Amino acid sequence: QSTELIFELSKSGRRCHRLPECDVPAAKALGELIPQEHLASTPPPLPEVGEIDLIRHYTNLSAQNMSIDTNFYPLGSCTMKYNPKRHERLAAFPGYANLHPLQDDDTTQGMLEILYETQQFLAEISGLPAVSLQPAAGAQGELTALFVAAAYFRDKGETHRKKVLVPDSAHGTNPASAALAGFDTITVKSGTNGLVDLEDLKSKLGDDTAVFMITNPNTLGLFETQIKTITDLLHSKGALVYLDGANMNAILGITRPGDFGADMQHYNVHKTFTGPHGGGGPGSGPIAVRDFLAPYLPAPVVVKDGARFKLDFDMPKSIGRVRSFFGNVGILFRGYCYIRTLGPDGLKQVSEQAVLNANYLRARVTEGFDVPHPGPCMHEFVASARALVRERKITAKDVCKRLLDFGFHAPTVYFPMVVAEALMMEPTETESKETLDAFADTLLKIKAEDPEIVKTAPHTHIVSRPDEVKAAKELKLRWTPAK
Amino acid sequence: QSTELIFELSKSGRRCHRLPECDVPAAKALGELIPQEHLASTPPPLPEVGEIDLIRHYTNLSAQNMSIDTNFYPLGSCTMKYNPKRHERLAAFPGYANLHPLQDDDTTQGMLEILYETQQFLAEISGLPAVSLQPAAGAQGELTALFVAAAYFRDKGETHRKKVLVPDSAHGTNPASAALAGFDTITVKSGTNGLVDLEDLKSKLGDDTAVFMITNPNTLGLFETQIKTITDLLHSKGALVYLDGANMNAILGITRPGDFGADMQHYNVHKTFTGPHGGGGPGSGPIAVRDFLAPYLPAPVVVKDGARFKLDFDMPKSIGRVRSFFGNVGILFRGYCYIRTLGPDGLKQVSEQAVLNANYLRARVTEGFDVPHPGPCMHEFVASARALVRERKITAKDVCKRLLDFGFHAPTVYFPMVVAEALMMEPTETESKETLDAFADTLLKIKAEDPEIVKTAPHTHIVSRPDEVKAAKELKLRWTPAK
Amino acid sequence: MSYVLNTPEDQKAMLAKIGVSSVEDLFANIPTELRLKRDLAIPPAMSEMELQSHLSRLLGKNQSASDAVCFLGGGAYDHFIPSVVDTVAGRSEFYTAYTPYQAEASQGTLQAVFEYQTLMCELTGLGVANASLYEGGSSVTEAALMALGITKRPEVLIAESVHPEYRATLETYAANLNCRVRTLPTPDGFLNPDDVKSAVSDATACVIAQSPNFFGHLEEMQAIGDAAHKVGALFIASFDPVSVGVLKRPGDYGADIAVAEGQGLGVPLQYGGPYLGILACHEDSRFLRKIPGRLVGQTTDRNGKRSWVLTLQPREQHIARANATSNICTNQGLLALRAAVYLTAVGPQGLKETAELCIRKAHYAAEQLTKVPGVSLRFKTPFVKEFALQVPGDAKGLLAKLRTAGYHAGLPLAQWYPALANCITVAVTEKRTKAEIDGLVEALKANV
Amino acid sequence: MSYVLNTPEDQKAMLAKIGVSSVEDLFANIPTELRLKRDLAIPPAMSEMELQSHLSRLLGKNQSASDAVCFLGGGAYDHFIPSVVDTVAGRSEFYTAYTPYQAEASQGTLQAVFEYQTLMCELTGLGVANASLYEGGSSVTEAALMALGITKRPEVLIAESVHPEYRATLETYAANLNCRVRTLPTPDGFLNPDDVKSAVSDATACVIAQSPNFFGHLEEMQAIGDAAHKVGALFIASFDPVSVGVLKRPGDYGADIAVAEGQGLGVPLQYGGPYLGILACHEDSRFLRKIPGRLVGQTTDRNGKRSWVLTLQPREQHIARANATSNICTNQGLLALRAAVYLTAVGPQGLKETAELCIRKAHYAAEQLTKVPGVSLRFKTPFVKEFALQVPGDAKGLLAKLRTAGYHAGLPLAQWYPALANCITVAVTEKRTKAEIDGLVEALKANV
Repeated sequence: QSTELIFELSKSGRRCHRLPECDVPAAKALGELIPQEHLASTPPPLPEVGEIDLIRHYTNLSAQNMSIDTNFYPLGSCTMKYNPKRHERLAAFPGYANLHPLQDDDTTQGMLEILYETQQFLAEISGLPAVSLQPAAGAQGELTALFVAAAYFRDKGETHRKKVLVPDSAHGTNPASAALAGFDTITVKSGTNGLVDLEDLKSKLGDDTAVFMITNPNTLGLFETQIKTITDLLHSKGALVYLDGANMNAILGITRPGDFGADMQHYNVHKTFTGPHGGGGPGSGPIAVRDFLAPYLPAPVVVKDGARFKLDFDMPKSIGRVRSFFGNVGILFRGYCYIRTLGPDGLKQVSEQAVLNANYLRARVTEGFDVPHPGPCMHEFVASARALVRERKITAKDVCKRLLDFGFHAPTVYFPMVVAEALMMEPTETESKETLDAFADTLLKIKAEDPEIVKTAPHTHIVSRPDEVKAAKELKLRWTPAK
Repeated sequence: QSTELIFELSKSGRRCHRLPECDVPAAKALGELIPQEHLASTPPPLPEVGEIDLIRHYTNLSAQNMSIDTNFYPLGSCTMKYNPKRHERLAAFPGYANLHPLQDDDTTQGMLEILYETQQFLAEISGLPAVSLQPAAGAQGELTALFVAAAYFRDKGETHRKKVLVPDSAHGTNPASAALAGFDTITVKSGTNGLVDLEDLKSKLGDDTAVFMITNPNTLGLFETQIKTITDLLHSKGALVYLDGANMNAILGITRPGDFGADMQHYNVHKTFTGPHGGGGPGSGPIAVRDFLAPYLPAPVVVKDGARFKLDFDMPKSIGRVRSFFGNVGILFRGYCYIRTLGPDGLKQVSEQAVLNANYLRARVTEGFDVPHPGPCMHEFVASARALVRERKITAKDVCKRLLDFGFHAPTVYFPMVVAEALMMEPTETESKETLDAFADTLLKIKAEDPEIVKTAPHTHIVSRPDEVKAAKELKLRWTPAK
Repeated sequence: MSYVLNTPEDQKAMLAKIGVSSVEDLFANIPTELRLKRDLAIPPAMSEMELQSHLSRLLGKNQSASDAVCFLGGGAYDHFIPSVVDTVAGRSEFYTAYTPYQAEASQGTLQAVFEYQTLMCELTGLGVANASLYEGGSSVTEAALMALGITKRPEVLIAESVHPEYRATLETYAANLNCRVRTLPTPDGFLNPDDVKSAVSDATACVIAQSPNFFGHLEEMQAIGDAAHKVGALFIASFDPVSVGVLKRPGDYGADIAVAEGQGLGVPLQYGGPYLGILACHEDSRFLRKIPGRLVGQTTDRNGKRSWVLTLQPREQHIARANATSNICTNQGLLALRAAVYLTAVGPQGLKETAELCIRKAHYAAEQLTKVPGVSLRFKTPFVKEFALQVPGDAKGLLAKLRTAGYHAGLPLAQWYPALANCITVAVTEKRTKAEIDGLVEALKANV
Repeated sequence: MSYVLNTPEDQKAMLAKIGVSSVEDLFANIPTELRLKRDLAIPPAMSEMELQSHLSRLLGKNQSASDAVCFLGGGAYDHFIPSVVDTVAGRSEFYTAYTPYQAEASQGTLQAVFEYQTLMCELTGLGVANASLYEGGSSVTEAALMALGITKRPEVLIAESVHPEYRATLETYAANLNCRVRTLPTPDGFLNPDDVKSAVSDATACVIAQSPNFFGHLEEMQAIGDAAHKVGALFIASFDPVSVGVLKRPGDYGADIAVAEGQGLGVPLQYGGPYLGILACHEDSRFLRKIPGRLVGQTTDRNGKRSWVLTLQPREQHIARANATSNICTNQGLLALRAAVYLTAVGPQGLKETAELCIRKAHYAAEQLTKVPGVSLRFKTPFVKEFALQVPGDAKGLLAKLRTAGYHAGLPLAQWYPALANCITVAVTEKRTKAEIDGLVEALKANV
């Protein structure tokens, strides 16, 4: 199929969408309504194509993607679980899809009830009672939580707390968010067991520590067994513990961040609660915090006033807004549908089976690859292609590319950085044993393949190994017409 | 991707759809409500899969199809034009999708208005005033028209009219429908110019002739220039003329069957008026007839009674029903949307541009292929690969298979039978000059290719030249579990 | 407005290549006197926005099964359609493809139809199913035509309790052929096997019965079939594909050909069509030679790979022409796909639960409704998800009042069975809740 | 109920392979005292049918823009969404894919984003656009952070007529950084360029203005930008992407960074999100080093074939960590796709006509509404599709009455601008018909 850009398909005079005739009096020239100085001489040079061109172009483009609906997608740390189709049907109901964000609460009582319950569900699942649904994504959730922490310390007069501690295995968003919230980031080392090095943590912890950001289970897929010791330690210094909730899929109904000492956490509703990832977004990153942090949350939150729900803006200590309007409601809505579908048993089953699948896949993968940290793992694990590099000059990246040829999306590669040639795999609970076996069999097969085939893979996709260096050097970020 | 059958993915205990608990009293065993003798011991052995299995299976299956939305589909006689997306959105509106066929007319006034207008539009476009929307497909439309003709002749006491004349270039449904309506079929020859051989027609026409079934433009894409002479001739013998409306896309707003002497015609709403073809159906085959045939149409039709619309069953001479319920309303609904979108100018433009596209493609194709009949053609034309067989041992079928490798669906092949090695091409008005050129360039390129490559094509599809003889000989029409 | 792509420049270049000077020249073969000299008298073009408003307004005049609680049946049922069905049927590679004549470019459709055929065999307990027909009435009719062809006998016997519109369809087709259709009366709401025994003869090609029948009640299918077989006639069973989640299948009680309306398997009500005609029969060469419509068969490609093609095409009209087994060209491909996805989604357990919920709710409804004074079950035989009620007074008037109260309460039977003047059928699917049933009962109480 | 596939037999086999005896064993690393000893207190599971009924009931309590005629704006507009937008965004290969880190498996998404970036350049008249941000407020905020980084100056000036929620967002972010935000008052509904001239200094990193502004009225963007540039500050323009069908683009009047809420480009209202943050800027290495979010770049693959990849990733958080230009990880990929399809569907002529229809209808509405006694335009400056009205008496009470009459008539401004106590903004898109506008006028007459 064609890989022409839509601009290259354009021909002057073709049209897809048409507008009705103007039905209000249109005797006046536009220049009489809008002063000429504001008017452009021509509209922007958008492409001109027919409806069939548009549909063929994008339909054929879509076929160039791997996706959950077409392939196993064991991308570690991304929780690529199945996205239920019922959510898409329900989110298209006009009573939701056509709801304006600034309508009066009297006209949105159904919506507010859904959002109120969503707040309650997220509070219950985390064990942290106060929830803000406003953050648009996980990274913004983290940032919002740090804003809350900063506001809390300012309010307490502890503005000297300028440091945020982050394990070396953390997601990059953690230090980036800390910086954006005005904190200095201090990295805490992991031990050889993959867990936080308690001694290193102690050595870096001080009266200037504001927050410790911890991912638990961590990015190696390991539960931080000393988590209570760690959180107690932080609290003893008056600091707060922030939980990166990216890995909540491992612990739903099993253990709660609030119960193991976290003061704040975010959720990735698009990971744990099946908002579709959309090729990179939208996400939704609500946060849950302890009671004493509730006053600082972004406004508004949904409250229940008798039988009536309303948006509460009356939060004088609030950090303010982190975005316009209520939040990424479309994703929250799907999360609500998911939680209502599963109920308490279903949610717990999610984590149990996600962990079972990960351990099974781990057992299969260890037949041919190093997995540096001891099991059992939680919902994901990190293998290493170190030996393969040494013995056969095949890198983790090569393995990933070759997997594509067999119809499997690649694992997350070269993350976390504490493992050389890392291959991070998260199968999720929605995959079957058959799929895990087919994937593991393929991994083992690739290991034994002619290295040349592996190093030049993929061979069955529309492109193979695009040159990233060239992309960055000869920067071309938009199409321009040929002269 | 996997080509496993859904049955092969089944594992006992897996489930996709779940039902709610029973909310009415369920104390009694089922056998107390339904006598045991009627009950099965187990439900049918349907496949057991999870939702992700189901979605991946069918999504990946869909990718094994060519379709209008992904490829140029110049299948002659099938009018594979673009299917507007707005129709799909509108047909899903609950006010239509959830309408029960046996609701009282008081609750379906909007629907009846749409159907009433559709009847009127089809009458106007054909120049034949009485319309039945009941037939489910073109073939059933033909048959219904022949039932109407038979009823008419019975009513007139002319039961000796047992013969239906059909040109040798006609669609196979014509003689098949004639036989099913109890008529004997007589074939009329085409002349070397591709048109009905008037002398042959005269020689076969007699007092026993009931109906002449003519396709105009005919299946060679030619307008029967002597159509008026032909229809006058038939009428002079007291016979009726039936128009096969498969090729209406060539003459919308340009000439009308009623005006050139047809007494009855069917429409393929899924061809001319963009009902999606659905991988082979559903179609919709309404018929339009002259006033004197109206009493024989299937009941009910929609009538307007003051401001109210109603289904009229009071048609004592009606042939009866040809199916249950009103008709393939979903396709009629899309046809209605299409006609309302285009209006009179748009419809005429359809035929003008369909004919322009066909003639342009014809001109391009004649650069390398015989086109036995002189131009201009109407909306389609028939080329021949005769010379290619002779010179390079490449058949029409080989050319078709090789086209698939280049992302083009094949033309209709070996039809009509009056042209050897026929390649019948209908580009439709919704394709661009660029697409026609790319297709013609490819055809010419294939002509010059290494015959071995062409004769073993396709090379880029999931399968290549399935063995049809084996399929028919070792008949396997269903999956059976391995022992 | 149209979906045309050619710009004026394109047209100029194309005309030049063709060698004519205007589009008008291309129509030179149509004699001037036959040309339409005016615009078509249809309303002017509408933009998408206008069309959408226009249809919202028109459809807003309907009171659909989303606007009132639906207890209507009569061959079309308000069953729940899982979202996965819409998702799959909405793949444009399925719905914008044509008949799979080019097998290599159509393996998706072909495999889906092969799976559909298999699923229909599993639902019916028979060996072969075709790729679908238009709807229930076509299935009954085509099955009868098959039987006439197979047995070479002239008479079709059909129970009066078969869907009246299926019977009407059969009669229309039969009117033009050398055969006769006799309707066997069912005054008590079922076909008495003894009546079948006395009606059959060696002229009988087939006996057609439906269970659950048009009233929703069960027939003694085994006995009816036995009576047919005794004289060498075929037994054609019209059945409800959802009901076989718990009921015996046509193949289990001896049907030779099973037919059904497949709408209940994931097809929207959409005012009666497109629906899905199911037809399955014995795997027997006598039957295979006469089976109408398309068939997909398994084979291997030139590399030995399993693949699928349309097969036994010599039966079909585009090859056999006047000698075809049927004039059918299109199947209902997209609806067959919906049915396949539906059955895959529900699985054996889900079909069983669906059927059982229907039965339980229908019986609860019958129990509660017949407590209303003057309301009684019209027939004594067992029923599944639909049943016939005798109501006091004018049934049509009563139903109109119940519509005002928000209920599509049932179908007045008199239009098809004049003898059943004040009777209605009430259908109860798994979608109906206890609250909705209780609501109907209250509304009925208030209006009788 | 869950979407889990493992059967009890699967689980047994898997546990055996792992070498543990129960799933519970896999959680051994979670100390017992940290385990939740009870079920989560959330409601029990629901089947799809129940969930659908439940949500139908809840959503039925809302009075959406389908239930009442919508004249609400304030940064989210009831524009028409062509069906092709839903069709493309409904392709599951798009919506169930992840961030395109594996380029070969993601060319569909990558090419679509590259096209989106190009379209944003065309809409803004600037050289570079990113792959999108969360929404309008994030775009304003990230643009301000860019300006702070580029100019290394500490002060952001922002007009009071910029969307108040964008300003609030900026203030939240700024509160934790070494910078200050000053709001320039707009008592007459627009930012006076003279006020900008007096406010700017060599501490000014940027001036942010919005046109059409929150009231729907136009600003003198060229003059505001000139004033900013005079002191070496950047000029950040927040614009309406639909309006540039007829209005000058940010690049045309000298903006250095253009930002917008992209909801109007084919994104449903859906109660405020997900929406689409647009950000474009000069193609200049100073800007490129600081641009936040993802970028897709063109390159060639190992066979020389044109292809697309995520590029300049060293700016981003997953590589730069604490030194990243922004903490943003997700873009709004699916919404960027919607915007790209929308703009491709409307094309230049369609965008122009849409913008013009909005303008004409808004002016007609303003003309008719201000004929109602006591109702007047609050500001004198030109407006586009939205305008501020002074109404007699209590604005909120009046709006409530109009809702009862079937109109979402406007937004009460006092919640954001206490000085505008009895003022509302009324937005009129191309979807509003003359009949709807006239209806609102009548309803207003009846209620003032």
